[in-house]
Amino acid sequence: MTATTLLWPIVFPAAAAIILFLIPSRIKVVREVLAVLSSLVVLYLGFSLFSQKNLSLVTDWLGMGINFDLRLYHFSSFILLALSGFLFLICLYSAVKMKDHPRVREYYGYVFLAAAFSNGAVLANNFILLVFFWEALLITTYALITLGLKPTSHRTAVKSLIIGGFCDFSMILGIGLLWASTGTLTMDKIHVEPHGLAAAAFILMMIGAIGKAGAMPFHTWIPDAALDAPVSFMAFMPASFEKLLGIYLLARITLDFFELKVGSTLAIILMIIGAATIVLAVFMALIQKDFKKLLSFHAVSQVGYMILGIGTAIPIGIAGGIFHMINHAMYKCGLFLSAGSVEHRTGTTELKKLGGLSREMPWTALGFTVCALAISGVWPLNGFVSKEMVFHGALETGYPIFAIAAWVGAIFTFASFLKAGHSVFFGARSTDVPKTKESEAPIVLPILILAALCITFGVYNKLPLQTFIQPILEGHVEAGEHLDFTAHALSLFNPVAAVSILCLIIALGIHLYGWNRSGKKAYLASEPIHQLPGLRKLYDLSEARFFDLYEQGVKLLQWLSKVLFRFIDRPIDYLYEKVVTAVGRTFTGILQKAHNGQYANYLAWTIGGLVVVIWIILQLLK
Amino acid sequence: MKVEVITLLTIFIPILGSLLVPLAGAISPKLRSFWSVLLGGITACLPLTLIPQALKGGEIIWSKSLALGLDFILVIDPLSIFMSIVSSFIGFLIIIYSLGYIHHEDNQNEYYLMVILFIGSMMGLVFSASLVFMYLFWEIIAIACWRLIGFYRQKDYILKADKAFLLTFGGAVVMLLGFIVIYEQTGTFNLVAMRGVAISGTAVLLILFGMFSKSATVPLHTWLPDAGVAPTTVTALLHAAVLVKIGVYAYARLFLYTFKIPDVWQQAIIIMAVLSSLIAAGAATVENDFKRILAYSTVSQIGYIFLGLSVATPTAISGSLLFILMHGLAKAGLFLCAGIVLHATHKRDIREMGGLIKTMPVTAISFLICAFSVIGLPPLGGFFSKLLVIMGTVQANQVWVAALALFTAVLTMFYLMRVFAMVFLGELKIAAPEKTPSMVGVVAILAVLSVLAGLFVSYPMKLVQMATTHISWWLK
Amino acid sequence: MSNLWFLYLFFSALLIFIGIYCLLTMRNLIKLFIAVEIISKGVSLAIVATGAVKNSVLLAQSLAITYIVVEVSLVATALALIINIYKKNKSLDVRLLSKLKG
Amino acid sequence: MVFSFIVIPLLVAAFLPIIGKFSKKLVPDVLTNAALAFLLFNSILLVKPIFNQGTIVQNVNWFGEKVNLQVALDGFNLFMLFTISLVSLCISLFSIDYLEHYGHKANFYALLLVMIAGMNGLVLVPDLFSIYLFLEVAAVASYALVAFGLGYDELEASFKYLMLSVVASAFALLGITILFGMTGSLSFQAVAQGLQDLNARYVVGVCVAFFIMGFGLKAALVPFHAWLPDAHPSAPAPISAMLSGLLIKVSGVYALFRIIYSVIGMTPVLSQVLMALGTISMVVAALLALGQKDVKRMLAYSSISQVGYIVLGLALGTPLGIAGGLFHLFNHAVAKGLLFLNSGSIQHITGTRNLDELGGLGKRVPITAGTNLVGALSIAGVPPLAGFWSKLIIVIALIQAKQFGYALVAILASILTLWYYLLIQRKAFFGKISEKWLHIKEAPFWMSAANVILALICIFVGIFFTPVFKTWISPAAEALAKGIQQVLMWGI
Amino acid sequence: MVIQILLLCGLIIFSGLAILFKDLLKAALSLAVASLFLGIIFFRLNAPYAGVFEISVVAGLITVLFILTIALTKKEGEVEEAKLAKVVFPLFFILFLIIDGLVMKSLLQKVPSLPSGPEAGTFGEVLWKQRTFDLVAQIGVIFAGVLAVLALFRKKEDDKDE
Repeated sequence: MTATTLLWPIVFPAAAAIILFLIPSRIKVVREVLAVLSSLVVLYLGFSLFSQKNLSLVTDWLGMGINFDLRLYHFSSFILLALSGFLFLICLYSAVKMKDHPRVREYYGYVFLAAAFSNGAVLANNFILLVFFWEALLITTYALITLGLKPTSHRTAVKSLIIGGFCDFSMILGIGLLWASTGTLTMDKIHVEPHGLAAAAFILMMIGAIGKAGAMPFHTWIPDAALDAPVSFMAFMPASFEKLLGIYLLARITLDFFELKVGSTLAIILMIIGAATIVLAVFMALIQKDFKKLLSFHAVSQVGYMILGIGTAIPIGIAGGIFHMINHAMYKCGLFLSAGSVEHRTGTTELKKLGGLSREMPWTALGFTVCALAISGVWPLNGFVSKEMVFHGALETGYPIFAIAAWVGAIFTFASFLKAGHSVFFGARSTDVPKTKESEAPIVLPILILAALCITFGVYNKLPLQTFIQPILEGHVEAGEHLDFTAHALSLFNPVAAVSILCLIIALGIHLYGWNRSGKKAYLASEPIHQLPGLRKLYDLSEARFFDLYEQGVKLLQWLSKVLFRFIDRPIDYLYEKVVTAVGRTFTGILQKAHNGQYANYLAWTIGGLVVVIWIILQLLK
Repeated sequence: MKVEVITLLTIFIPILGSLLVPLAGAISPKLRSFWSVLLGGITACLPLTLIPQALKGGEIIWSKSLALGLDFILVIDPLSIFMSIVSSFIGFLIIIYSLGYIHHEDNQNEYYLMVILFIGSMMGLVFSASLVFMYLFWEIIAIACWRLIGFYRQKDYILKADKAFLLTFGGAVVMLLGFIVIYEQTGTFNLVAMRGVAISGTAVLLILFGMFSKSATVPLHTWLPDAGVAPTTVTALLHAAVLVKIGVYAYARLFLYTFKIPDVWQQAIIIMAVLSSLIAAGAATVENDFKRILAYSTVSQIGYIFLGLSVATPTAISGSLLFILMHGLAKAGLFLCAGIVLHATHKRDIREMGGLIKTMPVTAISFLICAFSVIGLPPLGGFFSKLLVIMGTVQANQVWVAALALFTAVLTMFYLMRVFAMVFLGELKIAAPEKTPSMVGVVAILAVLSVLAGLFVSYPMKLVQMATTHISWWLK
Repeated sequence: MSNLWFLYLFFSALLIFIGIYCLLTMRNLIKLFIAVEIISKGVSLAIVATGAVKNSVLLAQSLAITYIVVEVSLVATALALIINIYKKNKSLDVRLLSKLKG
Repeated sequence: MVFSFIVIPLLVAAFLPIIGKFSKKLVPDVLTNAALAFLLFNSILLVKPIFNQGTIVQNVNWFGEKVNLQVALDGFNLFMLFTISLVSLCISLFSIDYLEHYGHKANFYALLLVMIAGMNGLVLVPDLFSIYLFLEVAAVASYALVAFGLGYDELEASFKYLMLSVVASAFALLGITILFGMTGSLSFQAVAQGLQDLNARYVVGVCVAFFIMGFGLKAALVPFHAWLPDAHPSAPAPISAMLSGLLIKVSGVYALFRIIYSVIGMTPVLSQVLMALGTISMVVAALLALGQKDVKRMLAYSSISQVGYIVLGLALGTPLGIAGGLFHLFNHAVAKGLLFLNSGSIQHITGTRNLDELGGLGKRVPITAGTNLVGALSIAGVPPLAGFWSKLIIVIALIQAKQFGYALVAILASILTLWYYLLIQRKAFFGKISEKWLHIKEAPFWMSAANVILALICIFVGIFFTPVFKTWISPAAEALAKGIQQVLMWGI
Repeated sequence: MVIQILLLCGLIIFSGLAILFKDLLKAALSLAVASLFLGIIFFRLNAPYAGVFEISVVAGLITVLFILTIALTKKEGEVEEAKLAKVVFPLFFILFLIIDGLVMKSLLQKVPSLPSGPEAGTFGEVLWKQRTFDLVAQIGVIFAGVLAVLALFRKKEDDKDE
């Protein structure tokens, strides 16, 4: 295998995108088949590259140290493999789910383009190249959201674009600072201590990374997109691809580019962001009445764990964060897909209208249940493992508050999934939806695959931890530090795990209490918390998007624009249009008045002029 | 052919040929169209033959001595070749677009005459290495613009044309004063001979008047939004491709390639540029007139170009030069899209439009692509230029300026998406079909070029690199 | 010798003053032109006196005669103008001649 | 050969009234134009000798005896002669069609020729008193020509013009008399020589003040300008062109600066005063022009403003400044001649000169509109037209002399200039055509021809400015610049 | 010398009267008398030809022209002059007289002039040989005057648009 092979994961999906885009809308089956086949090819590429560690391709691009520089090593090959896996699952799923979509042509085009850009971003070994692919994803995200075809789709798409743009521009600034201070753009040559400007660079680049991952406060487009975008998009981008990319970059920032010290200010900032994201998003998720929206808030909340884990800067925490990333991608993808499956059959995702679908859609229900338990951190699923690692990491930093926040998150995660599962698949059969049946195999299959993976990664956690995660951390730990996290990862018998299990029990209690209080209506199980006096107000405000930084930011932008326009631009124009003219006209008017046509007047000027000239000349001659 | 001959032909074929346009028009409109396209085509092709020379680097000087030392001097170097290629090519596209856009209006003779004269003078300006002749071509362009802005002959349109002419003329004569101050210091108008001369702050200030007024930079920018009364082809030509780049080019030619300016002024220009960018972006967000928004957007983007040139790191300079190309393509595309929309709906207020994507899909997609390019999203061309400018700015330790510039980029995204949403999405208010193929075709070509320029950015970048190393010779 | 020159210049200045005073204050067109005549008298007095004082009276004489010819020409033109104005205006008031202004 | 410039016009003028009895139009047309064409030809023929020798001295033998008709022709004279011949030929061409209105062509031409003879004489004579006399020749003819239409405006304007310029020239003559009294002679050389030997700076200062008033009134420097905006617009268009294009420059600027450079000598004091006057004229008149509704009145104010430029350049006293001033003099003569003729075309076409009534004529009368544009842009100093170069040279000269303030004002005034010319363009030509003028026709052949010739000159001088500058302007400027060294600097 | 001064005073007085007379005819006649005085002054200054010209042309011809004009415009030629103008005239006159006197006195002996020898030749020689250009110009001026009068008094019927 030569270095040019590295181009394939980028070029092939891009070419596939173009071909799929060019197939006329009339032709039906060919497109789906081609798409699945292409994704299989990509998956193959992923596997084959995974087996090839350490390849790199450097060619001249823009000059000035901006090279077209691709590098494959253990971390990127791992992410590449994960990405291609998800691409395959999504294609499989979309083959049925999206086949009647009016703009299906564009859909596949964007999906494969996104895959190409993501692969490029992962492989890039030059910051500019990274930004190129990274930011290009904004366009595919934008385009895919508009495919939701809802009236508000475009608004949400723009929202994602602007938020993403903001984050990416921050990253660009950070990269600029890094470039200015190190003089190179090659990623594997950079390793600096985050002091002074470098610290600013760290924060700016971090914003780019967590913005892509969808952490607070850059998450607000995701819940909107849950309703406005196609559900496969939700599984595709926010649930899997963007998390993989964002956390990948965050990990690289903290591990490679900067020397992040345990408990340093920057680490604490990261942890605060992580903890806040966990808690706040989960509280929002808890009260949602829409299946997809609920999931979307969890997609945000879980990012918190990853950031928290990485922010600990302790090997186990970092490993937990990264492991959580891949785990989350799996189960959240599975969850969205199962929500999509429900929507596919019933046409709705409102919790209120659904209920008791487990009998008609058993496989979907099974997949959902596994994934939901995984996300809630139930032993022995993968979510449990990664969360435990994060808890350990957080405790080791000496700031137990972050662990507590994570546990609080765990409580309400489980509570909200109990509510969701209860109201969708279990409980009484709802009368609002007609009788239905299980979705087609291409829809169910990905869900089940993901569920199976969740179990596998949980039970055989050694496998992923040793194959994927450990190599990443090698070289970043001090000599002698053990890298075998499996030892206490799956152990139920330590205090940390005990607290986690306690949390699950509390969550169960909360759900049952709420369910009882709300007249055995599962979808109202969160109402007692929703209606708590202090919280109620906050919830209302956040429903009104008061806490949405984007909405406030847009208001600010509009206000600022008005100020700039009214108080700078218009006055300048007024100066030219009115003031200059008026001054001119005033002088002209005075002079014209003076020319009154009277001969004596004119003669007086002449004689007066003579006198003045004589006087001046005589004065000057003195 | 020798390089000098090609250059002279590039300048004088369109200038002299334009004078024959009315004659051709008197014979038949077909002949006129043919003649105009031919002239445009020749002008677009000739500079392409200079590319090998540009890639070779170095410069060729040709001069003809005239009275009082006001010599006519041409400089053929990568910078001038790059500028000439960009301007003449976009000019050519606009002539083609005009065939459809303008074909049932009055005064077509004058229109084509002025457009081609404009392009020819632009070539002259770009290749001139004498301050006086730069100014001379500068003003010929102003005359052409004035006639073109007032093309529709409405009373208030002509007022705007006069405003534009007066403001740019005013700026330019003040600039001329600056040139003369320099002449007084050095005793020559020859730019090549003056290389490396340190000039006074007064001269810089005076010259800036000219550059800022021509390139519509705050606070001398307000003529540009008003000039939107011109036919859209003209605004595209004026705003996007050529006219506003003149000031920028002059900056590169004078303040980078030739003179050394005081540091205080350099810093001041940096700040003015970024503020201009921000203010115009703000105005663009508030405006509701389609073309005015685009015009303000131009003002805003020009701020970036000035920013890149004024921070004067190689990265930023090459970013700015690339910006000239990318912004030229994308903004011309945006304006021409606007032209199609306005031509079809006869409305200018975006609040009265909506849902046009249904009736004019190609236009809408082209608009979106060009808008993304202007915003600076990859893989479109605009990404690289903006990125390099920002990077260069950071390299020059102007972190806050870079941050402000990026903030402006967010604002840009905001208002351009607003325009797109209001014009092309939502409820269909006026069902207007797309017009002639030549118009839609040109728009589509520009959109495709924006994409290609991004994907194959390394090719124009080679030229830009040559130009950058050429003009930043003092870095060695 | 030159004292004498200043005596004549003194008187010619007086004549010019009288003329200008009249031009500035009077309103009748003919009166105004009489004032012009007075001024030109002042000038021709100065010319001749200068010549006489500076020993070049022959030259001064020829200048004065030439000047008188010019004067006649002017008078003819001016009076023709005045008559024409009178025909249009039915008045000789100079204040009425202010249609052109601004 | 040189005398033909005075004699031929006078001779033709003498015969014209008689011929006019027999042939009302054709013969006067042909005769006048032929005479003027001959003069132009003549002036071109003189270029080479002047270029080679610098000065030509010619004498005339009158009845076998040598009389004082000695002419010393230098670059400056020749340049003025050429300008006069060129512009006046175009003007007389224009008159062929334009004068159909007025009738009495023969009389008109005769007066025109007398005026031209007066100007040529003024330019040729090297004698103070003769300058005054020829000035009066041109002036008397111009009074009559201004009033030629015999309308109310014409008479009023002519009367004010006459009464003001009579006073002014009386003062000029008084100044001449005083110089005569001090030096005992009148010829330039002798007076200059005499002044060198005397130390009489105060008296000479007063004399210069008289000249500034006397000739400045002819040149219409503010505050001596008041007659011009009345007289120039009222006259028939060719005469307006003549007055604005030539008379104010010959009897005002030429006379003043000839005396200053060749007799008194340019000193810093004078330079300061004249530059101040020039600048004031420039600005004040430009502002006044902004407020005008009448095309010709606006042009008249513009003349004052441009004379300000010329004076500014000439008064600067550096060789480059002189060259710029002279070049601007020529360019302004051509362009302003063009614009006044053009306004005549407008009046001929539409019957009005009021800008508020005009509108959008450009579409129907492209030649008139185009030539007007060329003239306007040339005067405003927009490249590549002729006016640009002259203003450029003036400003360069100002900067070289460290007169930054004046340079700035000159530059800003050119913006004002463009502003009011754009006003004409906007209100008269550029714009939607109003109903009223839908059926107008382009001006007759000779009118258009004259316009086109002058416009072409504006363009060609702009493009081929080097040969023009080298042939005409440099020798003239050199001739004047000699005055800087030649003459004693009194009162430094 | 005394006679000369008296004559000059007469010149001033009649000039003053010429502007002060309300009746234009009297004013014109005063002007003629002033010209007469001037002519005599010329005569006494050894300038006989100038004197003759002054008396015959100015006092004669020009006065005739004035009287003709006055006659032609008699009907409505009355113009109410400002009262103040005549009243304050003496005041200004005396003021100017004093200033004039002071200026001239201060100039006495101050103004240098070149010494000049006696003039050679006769009046005719001077006029014809030295001032030939003036003669040409005189012809021009006369032409101009004549043509001007012709133009201003041309017959109306020839005018097309008038």
